[in-house]
Amino acid sequence: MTEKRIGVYVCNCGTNIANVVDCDAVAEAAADLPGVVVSRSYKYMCSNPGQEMITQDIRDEQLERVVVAACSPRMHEPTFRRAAETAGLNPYLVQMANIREQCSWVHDAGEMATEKAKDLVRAAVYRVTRHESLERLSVDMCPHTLVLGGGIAGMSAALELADAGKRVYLVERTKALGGNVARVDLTAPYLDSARDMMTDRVTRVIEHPDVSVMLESELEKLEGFVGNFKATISHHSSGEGPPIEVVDVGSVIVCTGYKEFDASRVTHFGYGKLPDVITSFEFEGMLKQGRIEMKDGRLPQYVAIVHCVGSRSEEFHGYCSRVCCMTALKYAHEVKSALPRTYVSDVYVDMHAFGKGCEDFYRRSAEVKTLFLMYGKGDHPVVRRADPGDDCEMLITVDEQLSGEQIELPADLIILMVGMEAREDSEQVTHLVNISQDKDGWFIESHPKLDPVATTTDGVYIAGACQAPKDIPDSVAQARAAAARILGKISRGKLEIDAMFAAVNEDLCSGCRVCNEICPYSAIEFDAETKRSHVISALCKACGACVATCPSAAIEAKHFTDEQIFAEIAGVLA
Amino acid sequence: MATRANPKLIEELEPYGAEDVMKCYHCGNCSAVCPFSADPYVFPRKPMRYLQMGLEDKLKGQLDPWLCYYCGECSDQCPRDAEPGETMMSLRRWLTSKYDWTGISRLFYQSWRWELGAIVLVAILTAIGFTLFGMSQGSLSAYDGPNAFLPSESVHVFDWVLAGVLMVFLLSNAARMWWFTMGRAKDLPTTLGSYIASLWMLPTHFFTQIRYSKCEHKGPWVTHLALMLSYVTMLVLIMFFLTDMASGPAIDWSVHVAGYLATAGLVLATILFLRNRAKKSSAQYRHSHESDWIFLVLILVVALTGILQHILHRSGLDAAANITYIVHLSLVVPMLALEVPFSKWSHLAYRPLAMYLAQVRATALSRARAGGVDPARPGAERHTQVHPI
Amino acid sequence: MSFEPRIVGFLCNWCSYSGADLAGTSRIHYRPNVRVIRVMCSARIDPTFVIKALAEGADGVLVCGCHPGDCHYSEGNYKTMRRMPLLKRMLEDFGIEEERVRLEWVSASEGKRFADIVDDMTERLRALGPSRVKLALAYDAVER
Amino acid sequence: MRIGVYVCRAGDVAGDGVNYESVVHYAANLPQVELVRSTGVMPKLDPEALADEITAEGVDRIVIAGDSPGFFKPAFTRAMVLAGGEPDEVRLASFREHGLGGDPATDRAKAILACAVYGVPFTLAAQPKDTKWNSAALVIGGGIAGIQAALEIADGGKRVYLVERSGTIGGHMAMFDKTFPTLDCAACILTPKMVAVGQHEMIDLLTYSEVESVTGVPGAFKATILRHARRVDEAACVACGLCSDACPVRVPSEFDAGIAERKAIYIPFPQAVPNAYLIDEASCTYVQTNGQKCGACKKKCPKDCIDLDAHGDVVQVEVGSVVVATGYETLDAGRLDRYGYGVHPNVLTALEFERLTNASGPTGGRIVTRTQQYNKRKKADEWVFDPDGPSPKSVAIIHCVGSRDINHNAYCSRVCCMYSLKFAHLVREKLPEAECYEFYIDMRAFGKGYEAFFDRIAEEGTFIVRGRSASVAEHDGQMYVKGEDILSDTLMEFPVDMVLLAVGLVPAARSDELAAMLGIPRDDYGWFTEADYNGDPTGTERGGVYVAGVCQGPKDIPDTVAQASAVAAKALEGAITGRGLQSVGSLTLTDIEERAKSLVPVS
Repeated sequence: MTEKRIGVYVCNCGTNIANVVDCDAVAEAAADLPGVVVSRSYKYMCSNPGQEMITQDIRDEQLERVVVAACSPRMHEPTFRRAAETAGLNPYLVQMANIREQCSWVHDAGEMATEKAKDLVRAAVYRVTRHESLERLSVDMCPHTLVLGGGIAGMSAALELADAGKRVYLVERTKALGGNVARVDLTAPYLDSARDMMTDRVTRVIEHPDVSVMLESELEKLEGFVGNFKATISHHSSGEGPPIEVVDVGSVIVCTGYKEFDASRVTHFGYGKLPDVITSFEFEGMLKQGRIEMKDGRLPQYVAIVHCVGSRSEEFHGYCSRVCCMTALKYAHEVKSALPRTYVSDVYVDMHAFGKGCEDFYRRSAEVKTLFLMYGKGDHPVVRRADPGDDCEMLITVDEQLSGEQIELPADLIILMVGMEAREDSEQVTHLVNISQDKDGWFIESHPKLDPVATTTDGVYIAGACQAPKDIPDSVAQARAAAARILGKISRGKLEIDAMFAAVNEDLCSGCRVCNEICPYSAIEFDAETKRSHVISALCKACGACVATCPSAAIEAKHFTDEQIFAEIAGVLA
Repeated sequence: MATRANPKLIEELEPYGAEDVMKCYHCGNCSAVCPFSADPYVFPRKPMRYLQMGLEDKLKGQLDPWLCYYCGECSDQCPRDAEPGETMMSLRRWLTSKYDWTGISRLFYQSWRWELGAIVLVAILTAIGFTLFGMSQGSLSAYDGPNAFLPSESVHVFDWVLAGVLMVFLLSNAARMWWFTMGRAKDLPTTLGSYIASLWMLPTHFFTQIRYSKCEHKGPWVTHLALMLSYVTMLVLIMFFLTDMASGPAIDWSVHVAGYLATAGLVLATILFLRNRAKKSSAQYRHSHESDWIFLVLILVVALTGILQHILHRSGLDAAANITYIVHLSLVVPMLALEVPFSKWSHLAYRPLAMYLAQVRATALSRARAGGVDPARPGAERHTQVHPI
Repeated sequence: MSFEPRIVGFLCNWCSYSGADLAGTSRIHYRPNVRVIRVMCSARIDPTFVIKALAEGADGVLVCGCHPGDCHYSEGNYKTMRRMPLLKRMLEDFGIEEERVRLEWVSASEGKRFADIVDDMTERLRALGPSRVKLALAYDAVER
Repeated sequence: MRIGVYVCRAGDVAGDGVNYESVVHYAANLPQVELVRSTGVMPKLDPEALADEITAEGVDRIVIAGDSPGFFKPAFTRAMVLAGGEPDEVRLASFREHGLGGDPATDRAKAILACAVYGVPFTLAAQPKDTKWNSAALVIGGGIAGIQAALEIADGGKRVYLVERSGTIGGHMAMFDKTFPTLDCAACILTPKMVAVGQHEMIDLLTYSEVESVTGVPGAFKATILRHARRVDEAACVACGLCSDACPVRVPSEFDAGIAERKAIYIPFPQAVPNAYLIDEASCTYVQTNGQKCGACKKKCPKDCIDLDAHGDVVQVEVGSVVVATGYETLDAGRLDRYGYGVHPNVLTALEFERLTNASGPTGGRIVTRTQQYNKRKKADEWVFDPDGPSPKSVAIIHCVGSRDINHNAYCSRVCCMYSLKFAHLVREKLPEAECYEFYIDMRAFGKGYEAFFDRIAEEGTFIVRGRSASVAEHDGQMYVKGEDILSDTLMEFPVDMVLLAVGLVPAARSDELAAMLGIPRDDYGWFTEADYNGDPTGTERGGVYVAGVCQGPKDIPDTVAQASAVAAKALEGAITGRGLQSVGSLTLTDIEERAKSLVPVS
């Protein structure tokens, strides 16, 4: 195998690497490796000058291969590939050695760390020598989108895309659009009408020529890949239309939302046992009906609102459900408005009034004389029946933190602010659209800060409360963000697919079809004529399972060939 | 044992001036900036918390409100305009009405009409009483001498009787204050020794109000002290030197000079206070309860009529002097009879007493803590098992 | 100077490699004896890789993949789970201590776990002493 | 149907430009309106009394109009039910929700009222006509929000003009060390995006520039952009730094939040994009003396790319959409004298600490206290961060500095709790011996993974004290933080060597001018007002102008990025279809009335 002209670039990452690894020594060592014609150490390879250094060398030194020893390839591989590309070098002829996350940041300064860095660089050099130029595939981008869930997030996303003239299939499991927001009367902190917003959205969605609303429907199967999905949707509604429908879509937005925490799982509030202990959603019902009453029809003299039911607790959910505090304050206002002579108390842990206008709202509810009692995180108030002679129905015992007293709070009506939790069908969704869940069941975004709406599966996005608890504005923003991603792709018409995929060498293929079975994406077809298998590149996700399985070593994983990996092994151990 | 919250109490307190306390979200800033707040008396936040939750007994048992001189630092820095200073003030009013077993104080604080009405009534009765008495004694045209309209000896006797009655009220209320704050607290290991050891605080704080000087701005302290000293001087003159005061027409400098100084002090101080309250010049003057106005105005007019009557007497206009004297007395009597035990005046007595008791209690607490138990920290009995339904 | 074992680690791109990266971003220190080779999925790890590594003089080989059920490619790690025991049995017949080859599940959020595994494995191998595989295996046995 | 209209104002909305009398009169003349009542500001409503009135008037739909009528709805709903009416028939006409003070204010109010009377959501009736749309977009502000928005739009193949006031994009995020709660380094996340912006063929990056004016209508805006004289050729400069070495002038570095110095010719930070130096004319001797003195840098420049006499120029661009992402500034801690910022050398603001603890900061990331040193140049003692200086033995972090305080910022700044916890982690990680205190009021750990982060910090041994400490004092060389430890019910004085002030966020300088220029309203605190709090959090009163990130209200990075992408959707819509909606202001009262009459909403 002929020797290639290789450039090695060792990044100091400011002091992140240089403090632990002797970068200059690494660069010098690399200089002596076969084929290496340039070897440099620099403060920030990722910076513009760093990248220019590389592109300059590629041109001046006619480099055929580039090795960058820096941070994790998950961080900057795209950056350096782009740099190589600008200098006319095929991006796949660049290899990174991860000497930061997996070396300088995890080892103490000294010989060992520097030696390890040298080994990793050597491995990269051996490997890159055996790299081949690869071409990205470009496939068509279907301009249609599948939106799962007809709540506020789903409808916002749908309208965003449809207004751009792109077809949307909006699949909703229930009989009606609206989701959880439709169960709400007013929204915090300005007490705007949720009903008006819903009417507006639902009307526009239903009347929009580019939105196909599919009620009482479910996604059964999602095949294909970004830009070219086939979605199988089943309609449960008895009546018009076929029970099963298959639509072509380029992208999928998952907006399946949340379900409220089941208050009966908590014993010490007496929910289900005491008639006048109700959940926030039950109270919304009362508000809509204009009847804030006790079960026996009397008006409550004392209303108590208990925060963090099922949230911020070790027993149930560790996380904060983000919207309950403001909703609770909203209830305080609403009770005071409907029943001016009623006393309202909020039993809370920390008042999460962080949103725009929320702190003002909090102050305002204090001004209308709401009594706030604070209990400790990890502790919980206890509800019991009041004794005969008390002027209330129930008593809430709280270890009140701000006074250090153990307080008995009178209550006639108790509202439990139930938190949000992942829907029980969300695991099923993850398998359908191939995304993952965190330990709480929320869908995982591809990056919490840089890509809060994308997922690890191209073309599948998440928006709204299915990613984590969220209020309406944040859900709408996410929904639009997802729409933006998709519009971006659509407006470019075509999509580039990574060139890393498997390929069958049909001369070696014995047609045993083991690979057909093994491929999780059924990307390998068996050709009855030639008695050989072949890979549908666009479907291949490059896991390489088939490569390792093929008894006759007939399959090659591009960019992860046996030869390349053997070279890498030899490199780290040489 | 859990304490029952009473969301209704705040409504009872509002007439006393506690209108903003519910705004407090307990950042703790006030207690930390207060120059008087120190272990074991951390306020204003803690009393405000008790008030928000309506823990009446806790509040009644508190000396903290009396340890506050209302310099206004807390209110100025409050992030939510919860007016901690004014809340302390309101609590003092409320406590005064709680100490008072007759219930009169409560009426006065809850409605200025009651207070004003009572003052007018007592004034009229006094006027009538003294006029009739005067007629029975001598002639209106004679101020002193054998035919005097109101012989100072008899007025003196009246003064002493009145003083006696007021003392009974004041002392019985003070006794209730002691009972609420100290007597009831069984777990408090107070000793007679500590009561005696701290006794010196009563006169000291009464006469110097030295704690007040810890405020950043000294002005209010000086004025307040001047007013109080003038008042006391006047009280002493009347209780012990009334005859010399009334004698004349020649000016007897040995006593009158004190009288002039006291009068000047009273007039200037009250005018200054009235001006500040009118202009709402700083935090402690921003909110004025009706009782504040009544008290100041009353003192002012008493001083003015007093000095007027004095001048008239010196200038030989006996009849006019006598009439003015009647007016003066009919203002003095309600001022003493109503303000001293039932209204704002009483803080003159309660505050030094509170500081004294606070000292005794603090000594007791430190002893208790040394012994491991801590009655000051209600936390002591927290975490008692509560049984779910 | 004590014996410093050399470990080759094959990590799947989605879980274990991110986990190793996380150990870095969280600055969780561990022994510098491991050399990581990234593959897209643990299912890509051909038994010959392991043999090659041992043959090239590695004292141990660490194979890490997503936890069962978490595989980015849905069931790649199950294949690995079946493959590795077979390989180990074979290697034992070659007289290679089974501790030298280790299969672990490390998720993207388990930086600490990865660090602990490396430390533990390093110490075990140190105790075990250098590998004699080079002699035990004919080099070209695995060359293709 | 008999309709009753009640005009109830929830707040004192003087100056909103709405003529309420005229609105009341208008209401009286709407079809089916039988009863109109004006209850004034903050009325104390008695549902029973209202019920009697409703029964008496036989009203079967109630419309509550006002700035925030929702505050009264429950009273009316109950009254309606008591009167035997339909609770659903209580409708809201919220002037604030739909652009209180929109132009013309009174007509807007009337239109909103009319829609409610007709039982049609205003947003549905007030759909502006669509118009031709220029596919290019102008993004104002080069922080993470601006960067994200620009990339989203440009990746859609549309032209973007990204205007940034300073010499580089990156904004505040570039200054940060780590980001909560994942603790990944900010630079690692941001630099790739910055580089991408610099390299993107669809993005025209205009740094060191400011928008002077924006004219035109949605879909066809003309923007005039003033490009300040950088005095260094952006393209030619290779950032070798020789010029800077030669420059004799030293001024506080903005990027290092003033805790380190830069030269008059400088590069904001090593990874700056564009990666070129620039001259700060305010401090440059040559510029200040009109070329009389200095000019050292020019002589040193090997590529001869410095033009000290260069002048700024003005460029005009035509765009369809404008994205406002101007971000924030931090509150001037000097305004709260009780914390002694500027008096005690070791009282730092959040940004100063970010730089101090940052590996690329002046101490290479070592957390040290300021020490007094003799400065030969200035011939005076000064307090400096010496990389080898002493580490603090105890650090206090004070939350809500100027936030949640009606004397300063009445609002919550949303990020301080979390970045304070992050600081605590960094302190404990770098100085395991040091004690660390957090003084807070409410621990607002609301986001994904935040609560877990909070728990982790607590486990790491940081003392988390409930109670915003009141003051920082110094006696005989030792700083003390005085505060009430509310949960343990005691006053405390903590001796500390370093105090970190979690200063709140305030709108960026000259937001007012920008708002006036673009015709978008701002709230009481100066943040740009979105078109509709829930329904349209990124749109504005002025169609075609969108807001993203903190300039709309404090928010953390994930929420900012989401918003930034969201605005891109709007811009792309116009760009793809070539058409978009005009502003609501383009509709007359009659337009809206007509549409409202004809509409039949689904619900």
